[in-house]
Amino acid sequence: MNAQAPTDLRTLSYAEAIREAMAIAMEADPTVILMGEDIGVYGGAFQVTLDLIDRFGPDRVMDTPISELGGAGVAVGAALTGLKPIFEFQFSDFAMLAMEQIVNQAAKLRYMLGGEASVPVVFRLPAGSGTGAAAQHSQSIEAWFGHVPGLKVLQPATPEDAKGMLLAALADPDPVMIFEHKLLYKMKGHVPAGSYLTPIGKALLRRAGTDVTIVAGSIMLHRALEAAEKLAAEGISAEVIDLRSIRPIDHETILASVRKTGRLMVVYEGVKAFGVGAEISAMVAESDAFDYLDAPILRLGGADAPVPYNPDLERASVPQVDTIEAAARRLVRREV
Amino acid sequence: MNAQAPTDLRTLSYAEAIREAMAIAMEADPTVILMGEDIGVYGGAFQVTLDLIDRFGPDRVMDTPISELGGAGVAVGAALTGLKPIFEFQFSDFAMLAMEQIVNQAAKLRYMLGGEASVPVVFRLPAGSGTGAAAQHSQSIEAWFGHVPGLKVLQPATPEDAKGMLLAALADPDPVMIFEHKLLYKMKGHVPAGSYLTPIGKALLRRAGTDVTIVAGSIMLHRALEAAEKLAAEGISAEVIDLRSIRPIDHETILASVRKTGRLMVVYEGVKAFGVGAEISAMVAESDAFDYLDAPILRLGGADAPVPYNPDLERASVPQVDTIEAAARRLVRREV
Amino acid sequence: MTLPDNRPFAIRHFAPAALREALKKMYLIRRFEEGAEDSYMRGLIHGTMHLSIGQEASAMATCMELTDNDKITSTHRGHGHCIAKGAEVGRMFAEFFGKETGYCHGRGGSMHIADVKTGNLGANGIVGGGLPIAVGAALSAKRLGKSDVTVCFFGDGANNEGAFHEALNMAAVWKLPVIFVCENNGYGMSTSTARSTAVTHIADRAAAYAMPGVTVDGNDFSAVAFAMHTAIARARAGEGPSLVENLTYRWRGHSKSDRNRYRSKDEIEDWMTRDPIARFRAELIAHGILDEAGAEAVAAEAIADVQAGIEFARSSTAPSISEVTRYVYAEV
Amino acid sequence: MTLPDNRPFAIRHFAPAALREALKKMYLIRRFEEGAEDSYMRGLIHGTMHLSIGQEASAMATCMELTDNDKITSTHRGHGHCIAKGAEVGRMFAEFFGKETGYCHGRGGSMHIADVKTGNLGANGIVGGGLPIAVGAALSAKRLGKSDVTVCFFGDGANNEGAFHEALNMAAVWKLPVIFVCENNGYGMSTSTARSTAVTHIADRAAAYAMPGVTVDGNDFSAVAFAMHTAIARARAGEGPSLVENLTYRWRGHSKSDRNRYRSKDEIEDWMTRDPIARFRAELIAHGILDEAGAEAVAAEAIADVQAGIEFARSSTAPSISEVTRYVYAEV
Ligand SMILES: Cc1ncc(C[n+]2csc(CCOP(=O)(O)OP(=O)(O)O)c2C)c(N)n1
Ligand SMILES: Cc1ncc(C[n+]2csc(CCOP(=O)(O)OP(=O)(O)O)c2C)c(N)n1
Ligand SMILES: [Mg+2]
Ligand SMILES: [Mg+2]
Repeated sequence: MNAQAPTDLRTLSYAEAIREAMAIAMEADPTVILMGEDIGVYGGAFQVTLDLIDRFGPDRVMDTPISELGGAGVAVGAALTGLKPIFEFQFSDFAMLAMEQIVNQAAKLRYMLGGEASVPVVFRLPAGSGTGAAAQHSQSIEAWFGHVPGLKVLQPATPEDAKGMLLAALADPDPVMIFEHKLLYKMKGHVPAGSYLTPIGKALLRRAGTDVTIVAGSIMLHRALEAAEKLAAEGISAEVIDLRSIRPIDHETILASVRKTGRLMVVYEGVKAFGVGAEISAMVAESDAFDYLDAPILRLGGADAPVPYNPDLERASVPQVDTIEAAARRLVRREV
Repeated sequence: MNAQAPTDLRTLSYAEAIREAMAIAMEADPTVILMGEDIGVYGGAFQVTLDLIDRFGPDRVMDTPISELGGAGVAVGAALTGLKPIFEFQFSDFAMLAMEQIVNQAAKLRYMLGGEASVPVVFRLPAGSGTGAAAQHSQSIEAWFGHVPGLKVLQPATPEDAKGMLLAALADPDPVMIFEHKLLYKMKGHVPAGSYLTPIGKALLRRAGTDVTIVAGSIMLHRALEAAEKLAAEGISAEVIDLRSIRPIDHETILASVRKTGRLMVVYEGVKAFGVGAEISAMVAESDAFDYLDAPILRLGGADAPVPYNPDLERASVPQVDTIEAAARRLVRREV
Repeated sequence: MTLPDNRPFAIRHFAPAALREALKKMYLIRRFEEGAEDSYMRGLIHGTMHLSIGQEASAMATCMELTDNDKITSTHRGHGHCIAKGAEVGRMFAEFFGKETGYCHGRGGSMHIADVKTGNLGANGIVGGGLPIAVGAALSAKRLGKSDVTVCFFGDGANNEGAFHEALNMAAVWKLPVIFVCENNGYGMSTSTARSTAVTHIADRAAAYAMPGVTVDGNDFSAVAFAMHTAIARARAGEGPSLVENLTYRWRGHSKSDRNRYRSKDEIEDWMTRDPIARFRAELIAHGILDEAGAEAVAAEAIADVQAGIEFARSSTAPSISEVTRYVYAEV
Repeated sequence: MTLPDNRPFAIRHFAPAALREALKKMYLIRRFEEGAEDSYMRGLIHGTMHLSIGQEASAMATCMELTDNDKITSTHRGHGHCIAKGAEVGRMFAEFFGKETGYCHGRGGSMHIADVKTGNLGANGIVGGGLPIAVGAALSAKRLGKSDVTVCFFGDGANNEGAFHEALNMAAVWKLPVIFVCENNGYGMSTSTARSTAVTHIADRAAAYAMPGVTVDGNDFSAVAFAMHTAIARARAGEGPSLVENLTYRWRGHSKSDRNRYRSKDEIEDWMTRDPIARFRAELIAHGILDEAGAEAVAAEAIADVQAGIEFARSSTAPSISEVTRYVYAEV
């Protein structure tokens, strides 16, 4: 992190970008606090909070006991009463212990109280496979939260977005969940200095193309872009959209692209069935863009299995550049 | 319940049918036990277990403390080691407290242990709205579990299926979740005597038609059938499929129908986005049936809101006969 | 040398007007619950309800020293807490009747009534749901440098939820100004504490969190008020949380669907002889705070308020069904 | 009149062959962990690992009296429990290396190693995940009329999970044959018990479940074995659960990513002087169970077993990627 460097040269890792966002918010607003397991001296399991405890002290960078339900609930209660907590689940898998506070309380309180309450809490959730940590530490469960009115659910793919989304989440009066991909933490990229907000609910065209629309978020964006590069070499022009937000989903950006290319493929790491691709596919299939479709809508999601330990099995259980490439090729050549 | 009555005359309520299934299983297999909150002398919040404690005693009809995570975990541990527990969540909403045991443990144990373990547990979950119990007691969260490999997820719509599915679930070596709709408990219908298994993973054509396929499960089946009846009067022939199983989904039955009618509508009570309809729509949109589609695929799901308390709002928040009818009409006349 | 004041704590400690007001609110609670029951019979209310008749001293005495800045979290059996903390019965009935004028604009109903202005963060449909939320509210007070306390109501049944354990532990480790008030009415739905809970008294569990725990007669206004006085002083002094267990009883079934097969008529009748309102009223009269006529006037006021409340609720308009998704997110 | 036998419990109670075997397994655990570390450096293992070096007496002494019919549930730091309960290090390494011959056929890895045949229901990646599962296993034993007990290993960090509370309460209410064994190594990852837990000793929480709770020196084989002997007897006699807390220490970091900023070098070195293996070995020699040469032979056997195990694992085949969805459901 180098706040002095000129804006256009600033390159940070995804983890650094998130940390910078937290630091900016904490400097600007004394009600912002961090909570989570081992986010203090340990610096977080993925070293995202790193040294923030040295800058802001243990009252604002709070190590919680290993109590996910209670911890999340404390964050909800604090958010209801004047604080803006950023709560880190050590792995997104552990949010399963806190579903009740996230879904029954945080997401519903404003509604149940007829608009008389606000729960401005941000949940950060390191997600995804690829670390050899097996079935209970590698899940991609973001689709569940897409099913929950009251929440906003984001998935940054770049350091720039990781920072801007966290700042946007903090500025939002409602609960926001940010799924960060573990394999992206070390990824470097340009990050503007200072404070800026990445709009919640907006997808982004990352690569223009004409033959097929590939919608992908988080780490799958990078694999899709790499696949698109390879496909270009064989004359297939793929348009790649960074999903960014799972709730709300940016219908317009996706539909506009589908109307243009006539072909849609959704790539995601979570289990294929009932995953992010199901919603996007269904959304397109029920829209007017349906009439523009020249081919079935293809979903490339995770295997119908828990994430396996063996590294080759693990790789095989989620979309990779080569499988994306092959699938796009089949779709464009209509061999589905 | 009248075991003496001739088979063709036997009519039981949905709750009685479930109770009969439990009694048959408990008579036949001493390892079957029931666990849940207030399932003993109280008879269960919806009076499903009713008098089973009198017949089988408190060791086999166990009232648990109000400890959903622990209770479900005890059922998982018992299932791992020789018992076959049927665990009742008092409301399916409370399963949110036990997601960790259901999803991280029960669903994954066989896989994580490389096939060396089996978790034959059955979770019963009273679900759905219509009782005026508001946002934390009225949810339809079954779609979440469709996203979880390792689980089987059922949704009986009739007393006959409610009994047959519970017996099939008990015969299954893997964890099965059965979502029972609270408003169906008092519904009466024909129920065969004795033991029989309703196959897991098979949808059922409940009404043949030619203009549009309506897929609906649980209480929505009945609303869809009623709507189909009305549509028939105006010359629209709707085919109605009872989904029955959310995991696995019976692709073949649905696709065969869509190939025939060229139009698909999915009706479900859960929140529309990321719900059961998303998966079914996407599954059809990526299949060869895509080419048979004459119109967009329509989803009619729950409102994008927690379930409200006010009864008129509550009704308005989930599909009703009239909204199903109207939607089917629009779809067939292609006014989507 | 003055003689020691041997009068009950509440009589010594609170001004007569406050005591009169407390009696009034206890009557209000009782009449509110009866009004709710009656409205249910008349079909004015759909859904379920959990009545707190018999537990009025616990609700009222617990809230005696709380200001509007102090917070409470409540439960499914929350009407009493809500009234004790200062809510208007008219808006409560309106919520119950699903009206736009209700505390939750008809979206929440009985299990979600809240009144953020008087510090009531809301009832909760999830047993134990309020426990960590209360700890969060206490954390806010501490971090924002306020002297507010949070009172967390919960039932004996809730004490077996993992949330109880996690919440009490964090409150203790962080020395937060929160008081956990267990209304032990002997049963979680049909399951007695003996069949659900490994210890006899919920307060026996306070030691596992190194916090003071005390069990009091929850139908004795003064006993509850004194336990709360001590716990609130401790919390405001920054010394951390406490657990107060009020032994009490619900006269009615758990909810409307209760067949009452798990407790005896004798047990219920025995508890009804220990009516917390009658006891408090007698105490006020015995110590000259009120006379019979004064007490009757208080009781009559409560009846009038409840009648007016029901009238207000009945005549209020219902939300428009076009607004079914309103309030899901902040309006922008 | 015979003189009282003042030798340590383990020496008095167990046959020399069993004690020798225990020492062997403690060495096996140590060498297994070192072998895992080494294999990680060589890139034979991907993913994370949680080593139990320094905690061998706790694992081994806890399992001394268990048969293959008795069950254990283990944790993320589970290699020691697994070996103590009877698993083969070859199949453990094979799992670690992701091979088809591994205990989980390469699907589970370090955090899920189980050996159902020796009664090990598995490590667990979820802190506290095994607590209710152990209670369920004990329920099975009771309902099926068996005298088997279940031992539930968990860490000090896990004691703040709601699952701990719910599990212990149910075990107590239902008087189940389960022993909760807390391996208190002072930290849950980086968070000391002082910063995470309201009481000093986890066993202080046993009272909240009306069960016996005892804190012992977890590096003293005999102390652990005696506490377990008492608890197992109680469980087999149908008297219900117990909580045993073994005070111990992990010499290594929490996992491979640990920068070790939360504990001092002094603290670590101090604990290393209390090596549970050296202590047990010295005790066996002092009481004539083994001589130096015999102890050396035991240590050498462990090295040989670990080497052979690594060899077995290396030469085993990996699962086929075509089988990525195998074992999700029972094969029919
Ligand atoms: C998590 C959860 N589990 C179960 C229920 C159903 N339920 C509602 S109230 C209740 C009993 C609660 O008992 P207690 O805490 O003692 O409160 P009381 O009803 O006695 O006031 C139960 C089981 C629920 N609402 N939430
Ligand atoms: C539910 C859950 N929360 C957090 C983690 C991450 N985690 C793994 S081990 C651990 C520390 C556990 O501490 P303790 O129980 O004392 O066991 P120890 O590591 O000291 O053996 C943490 C926080 C997890 N695996 N599961
Ligand atoms: Mg109670
Ligand atoms: Mg530890």
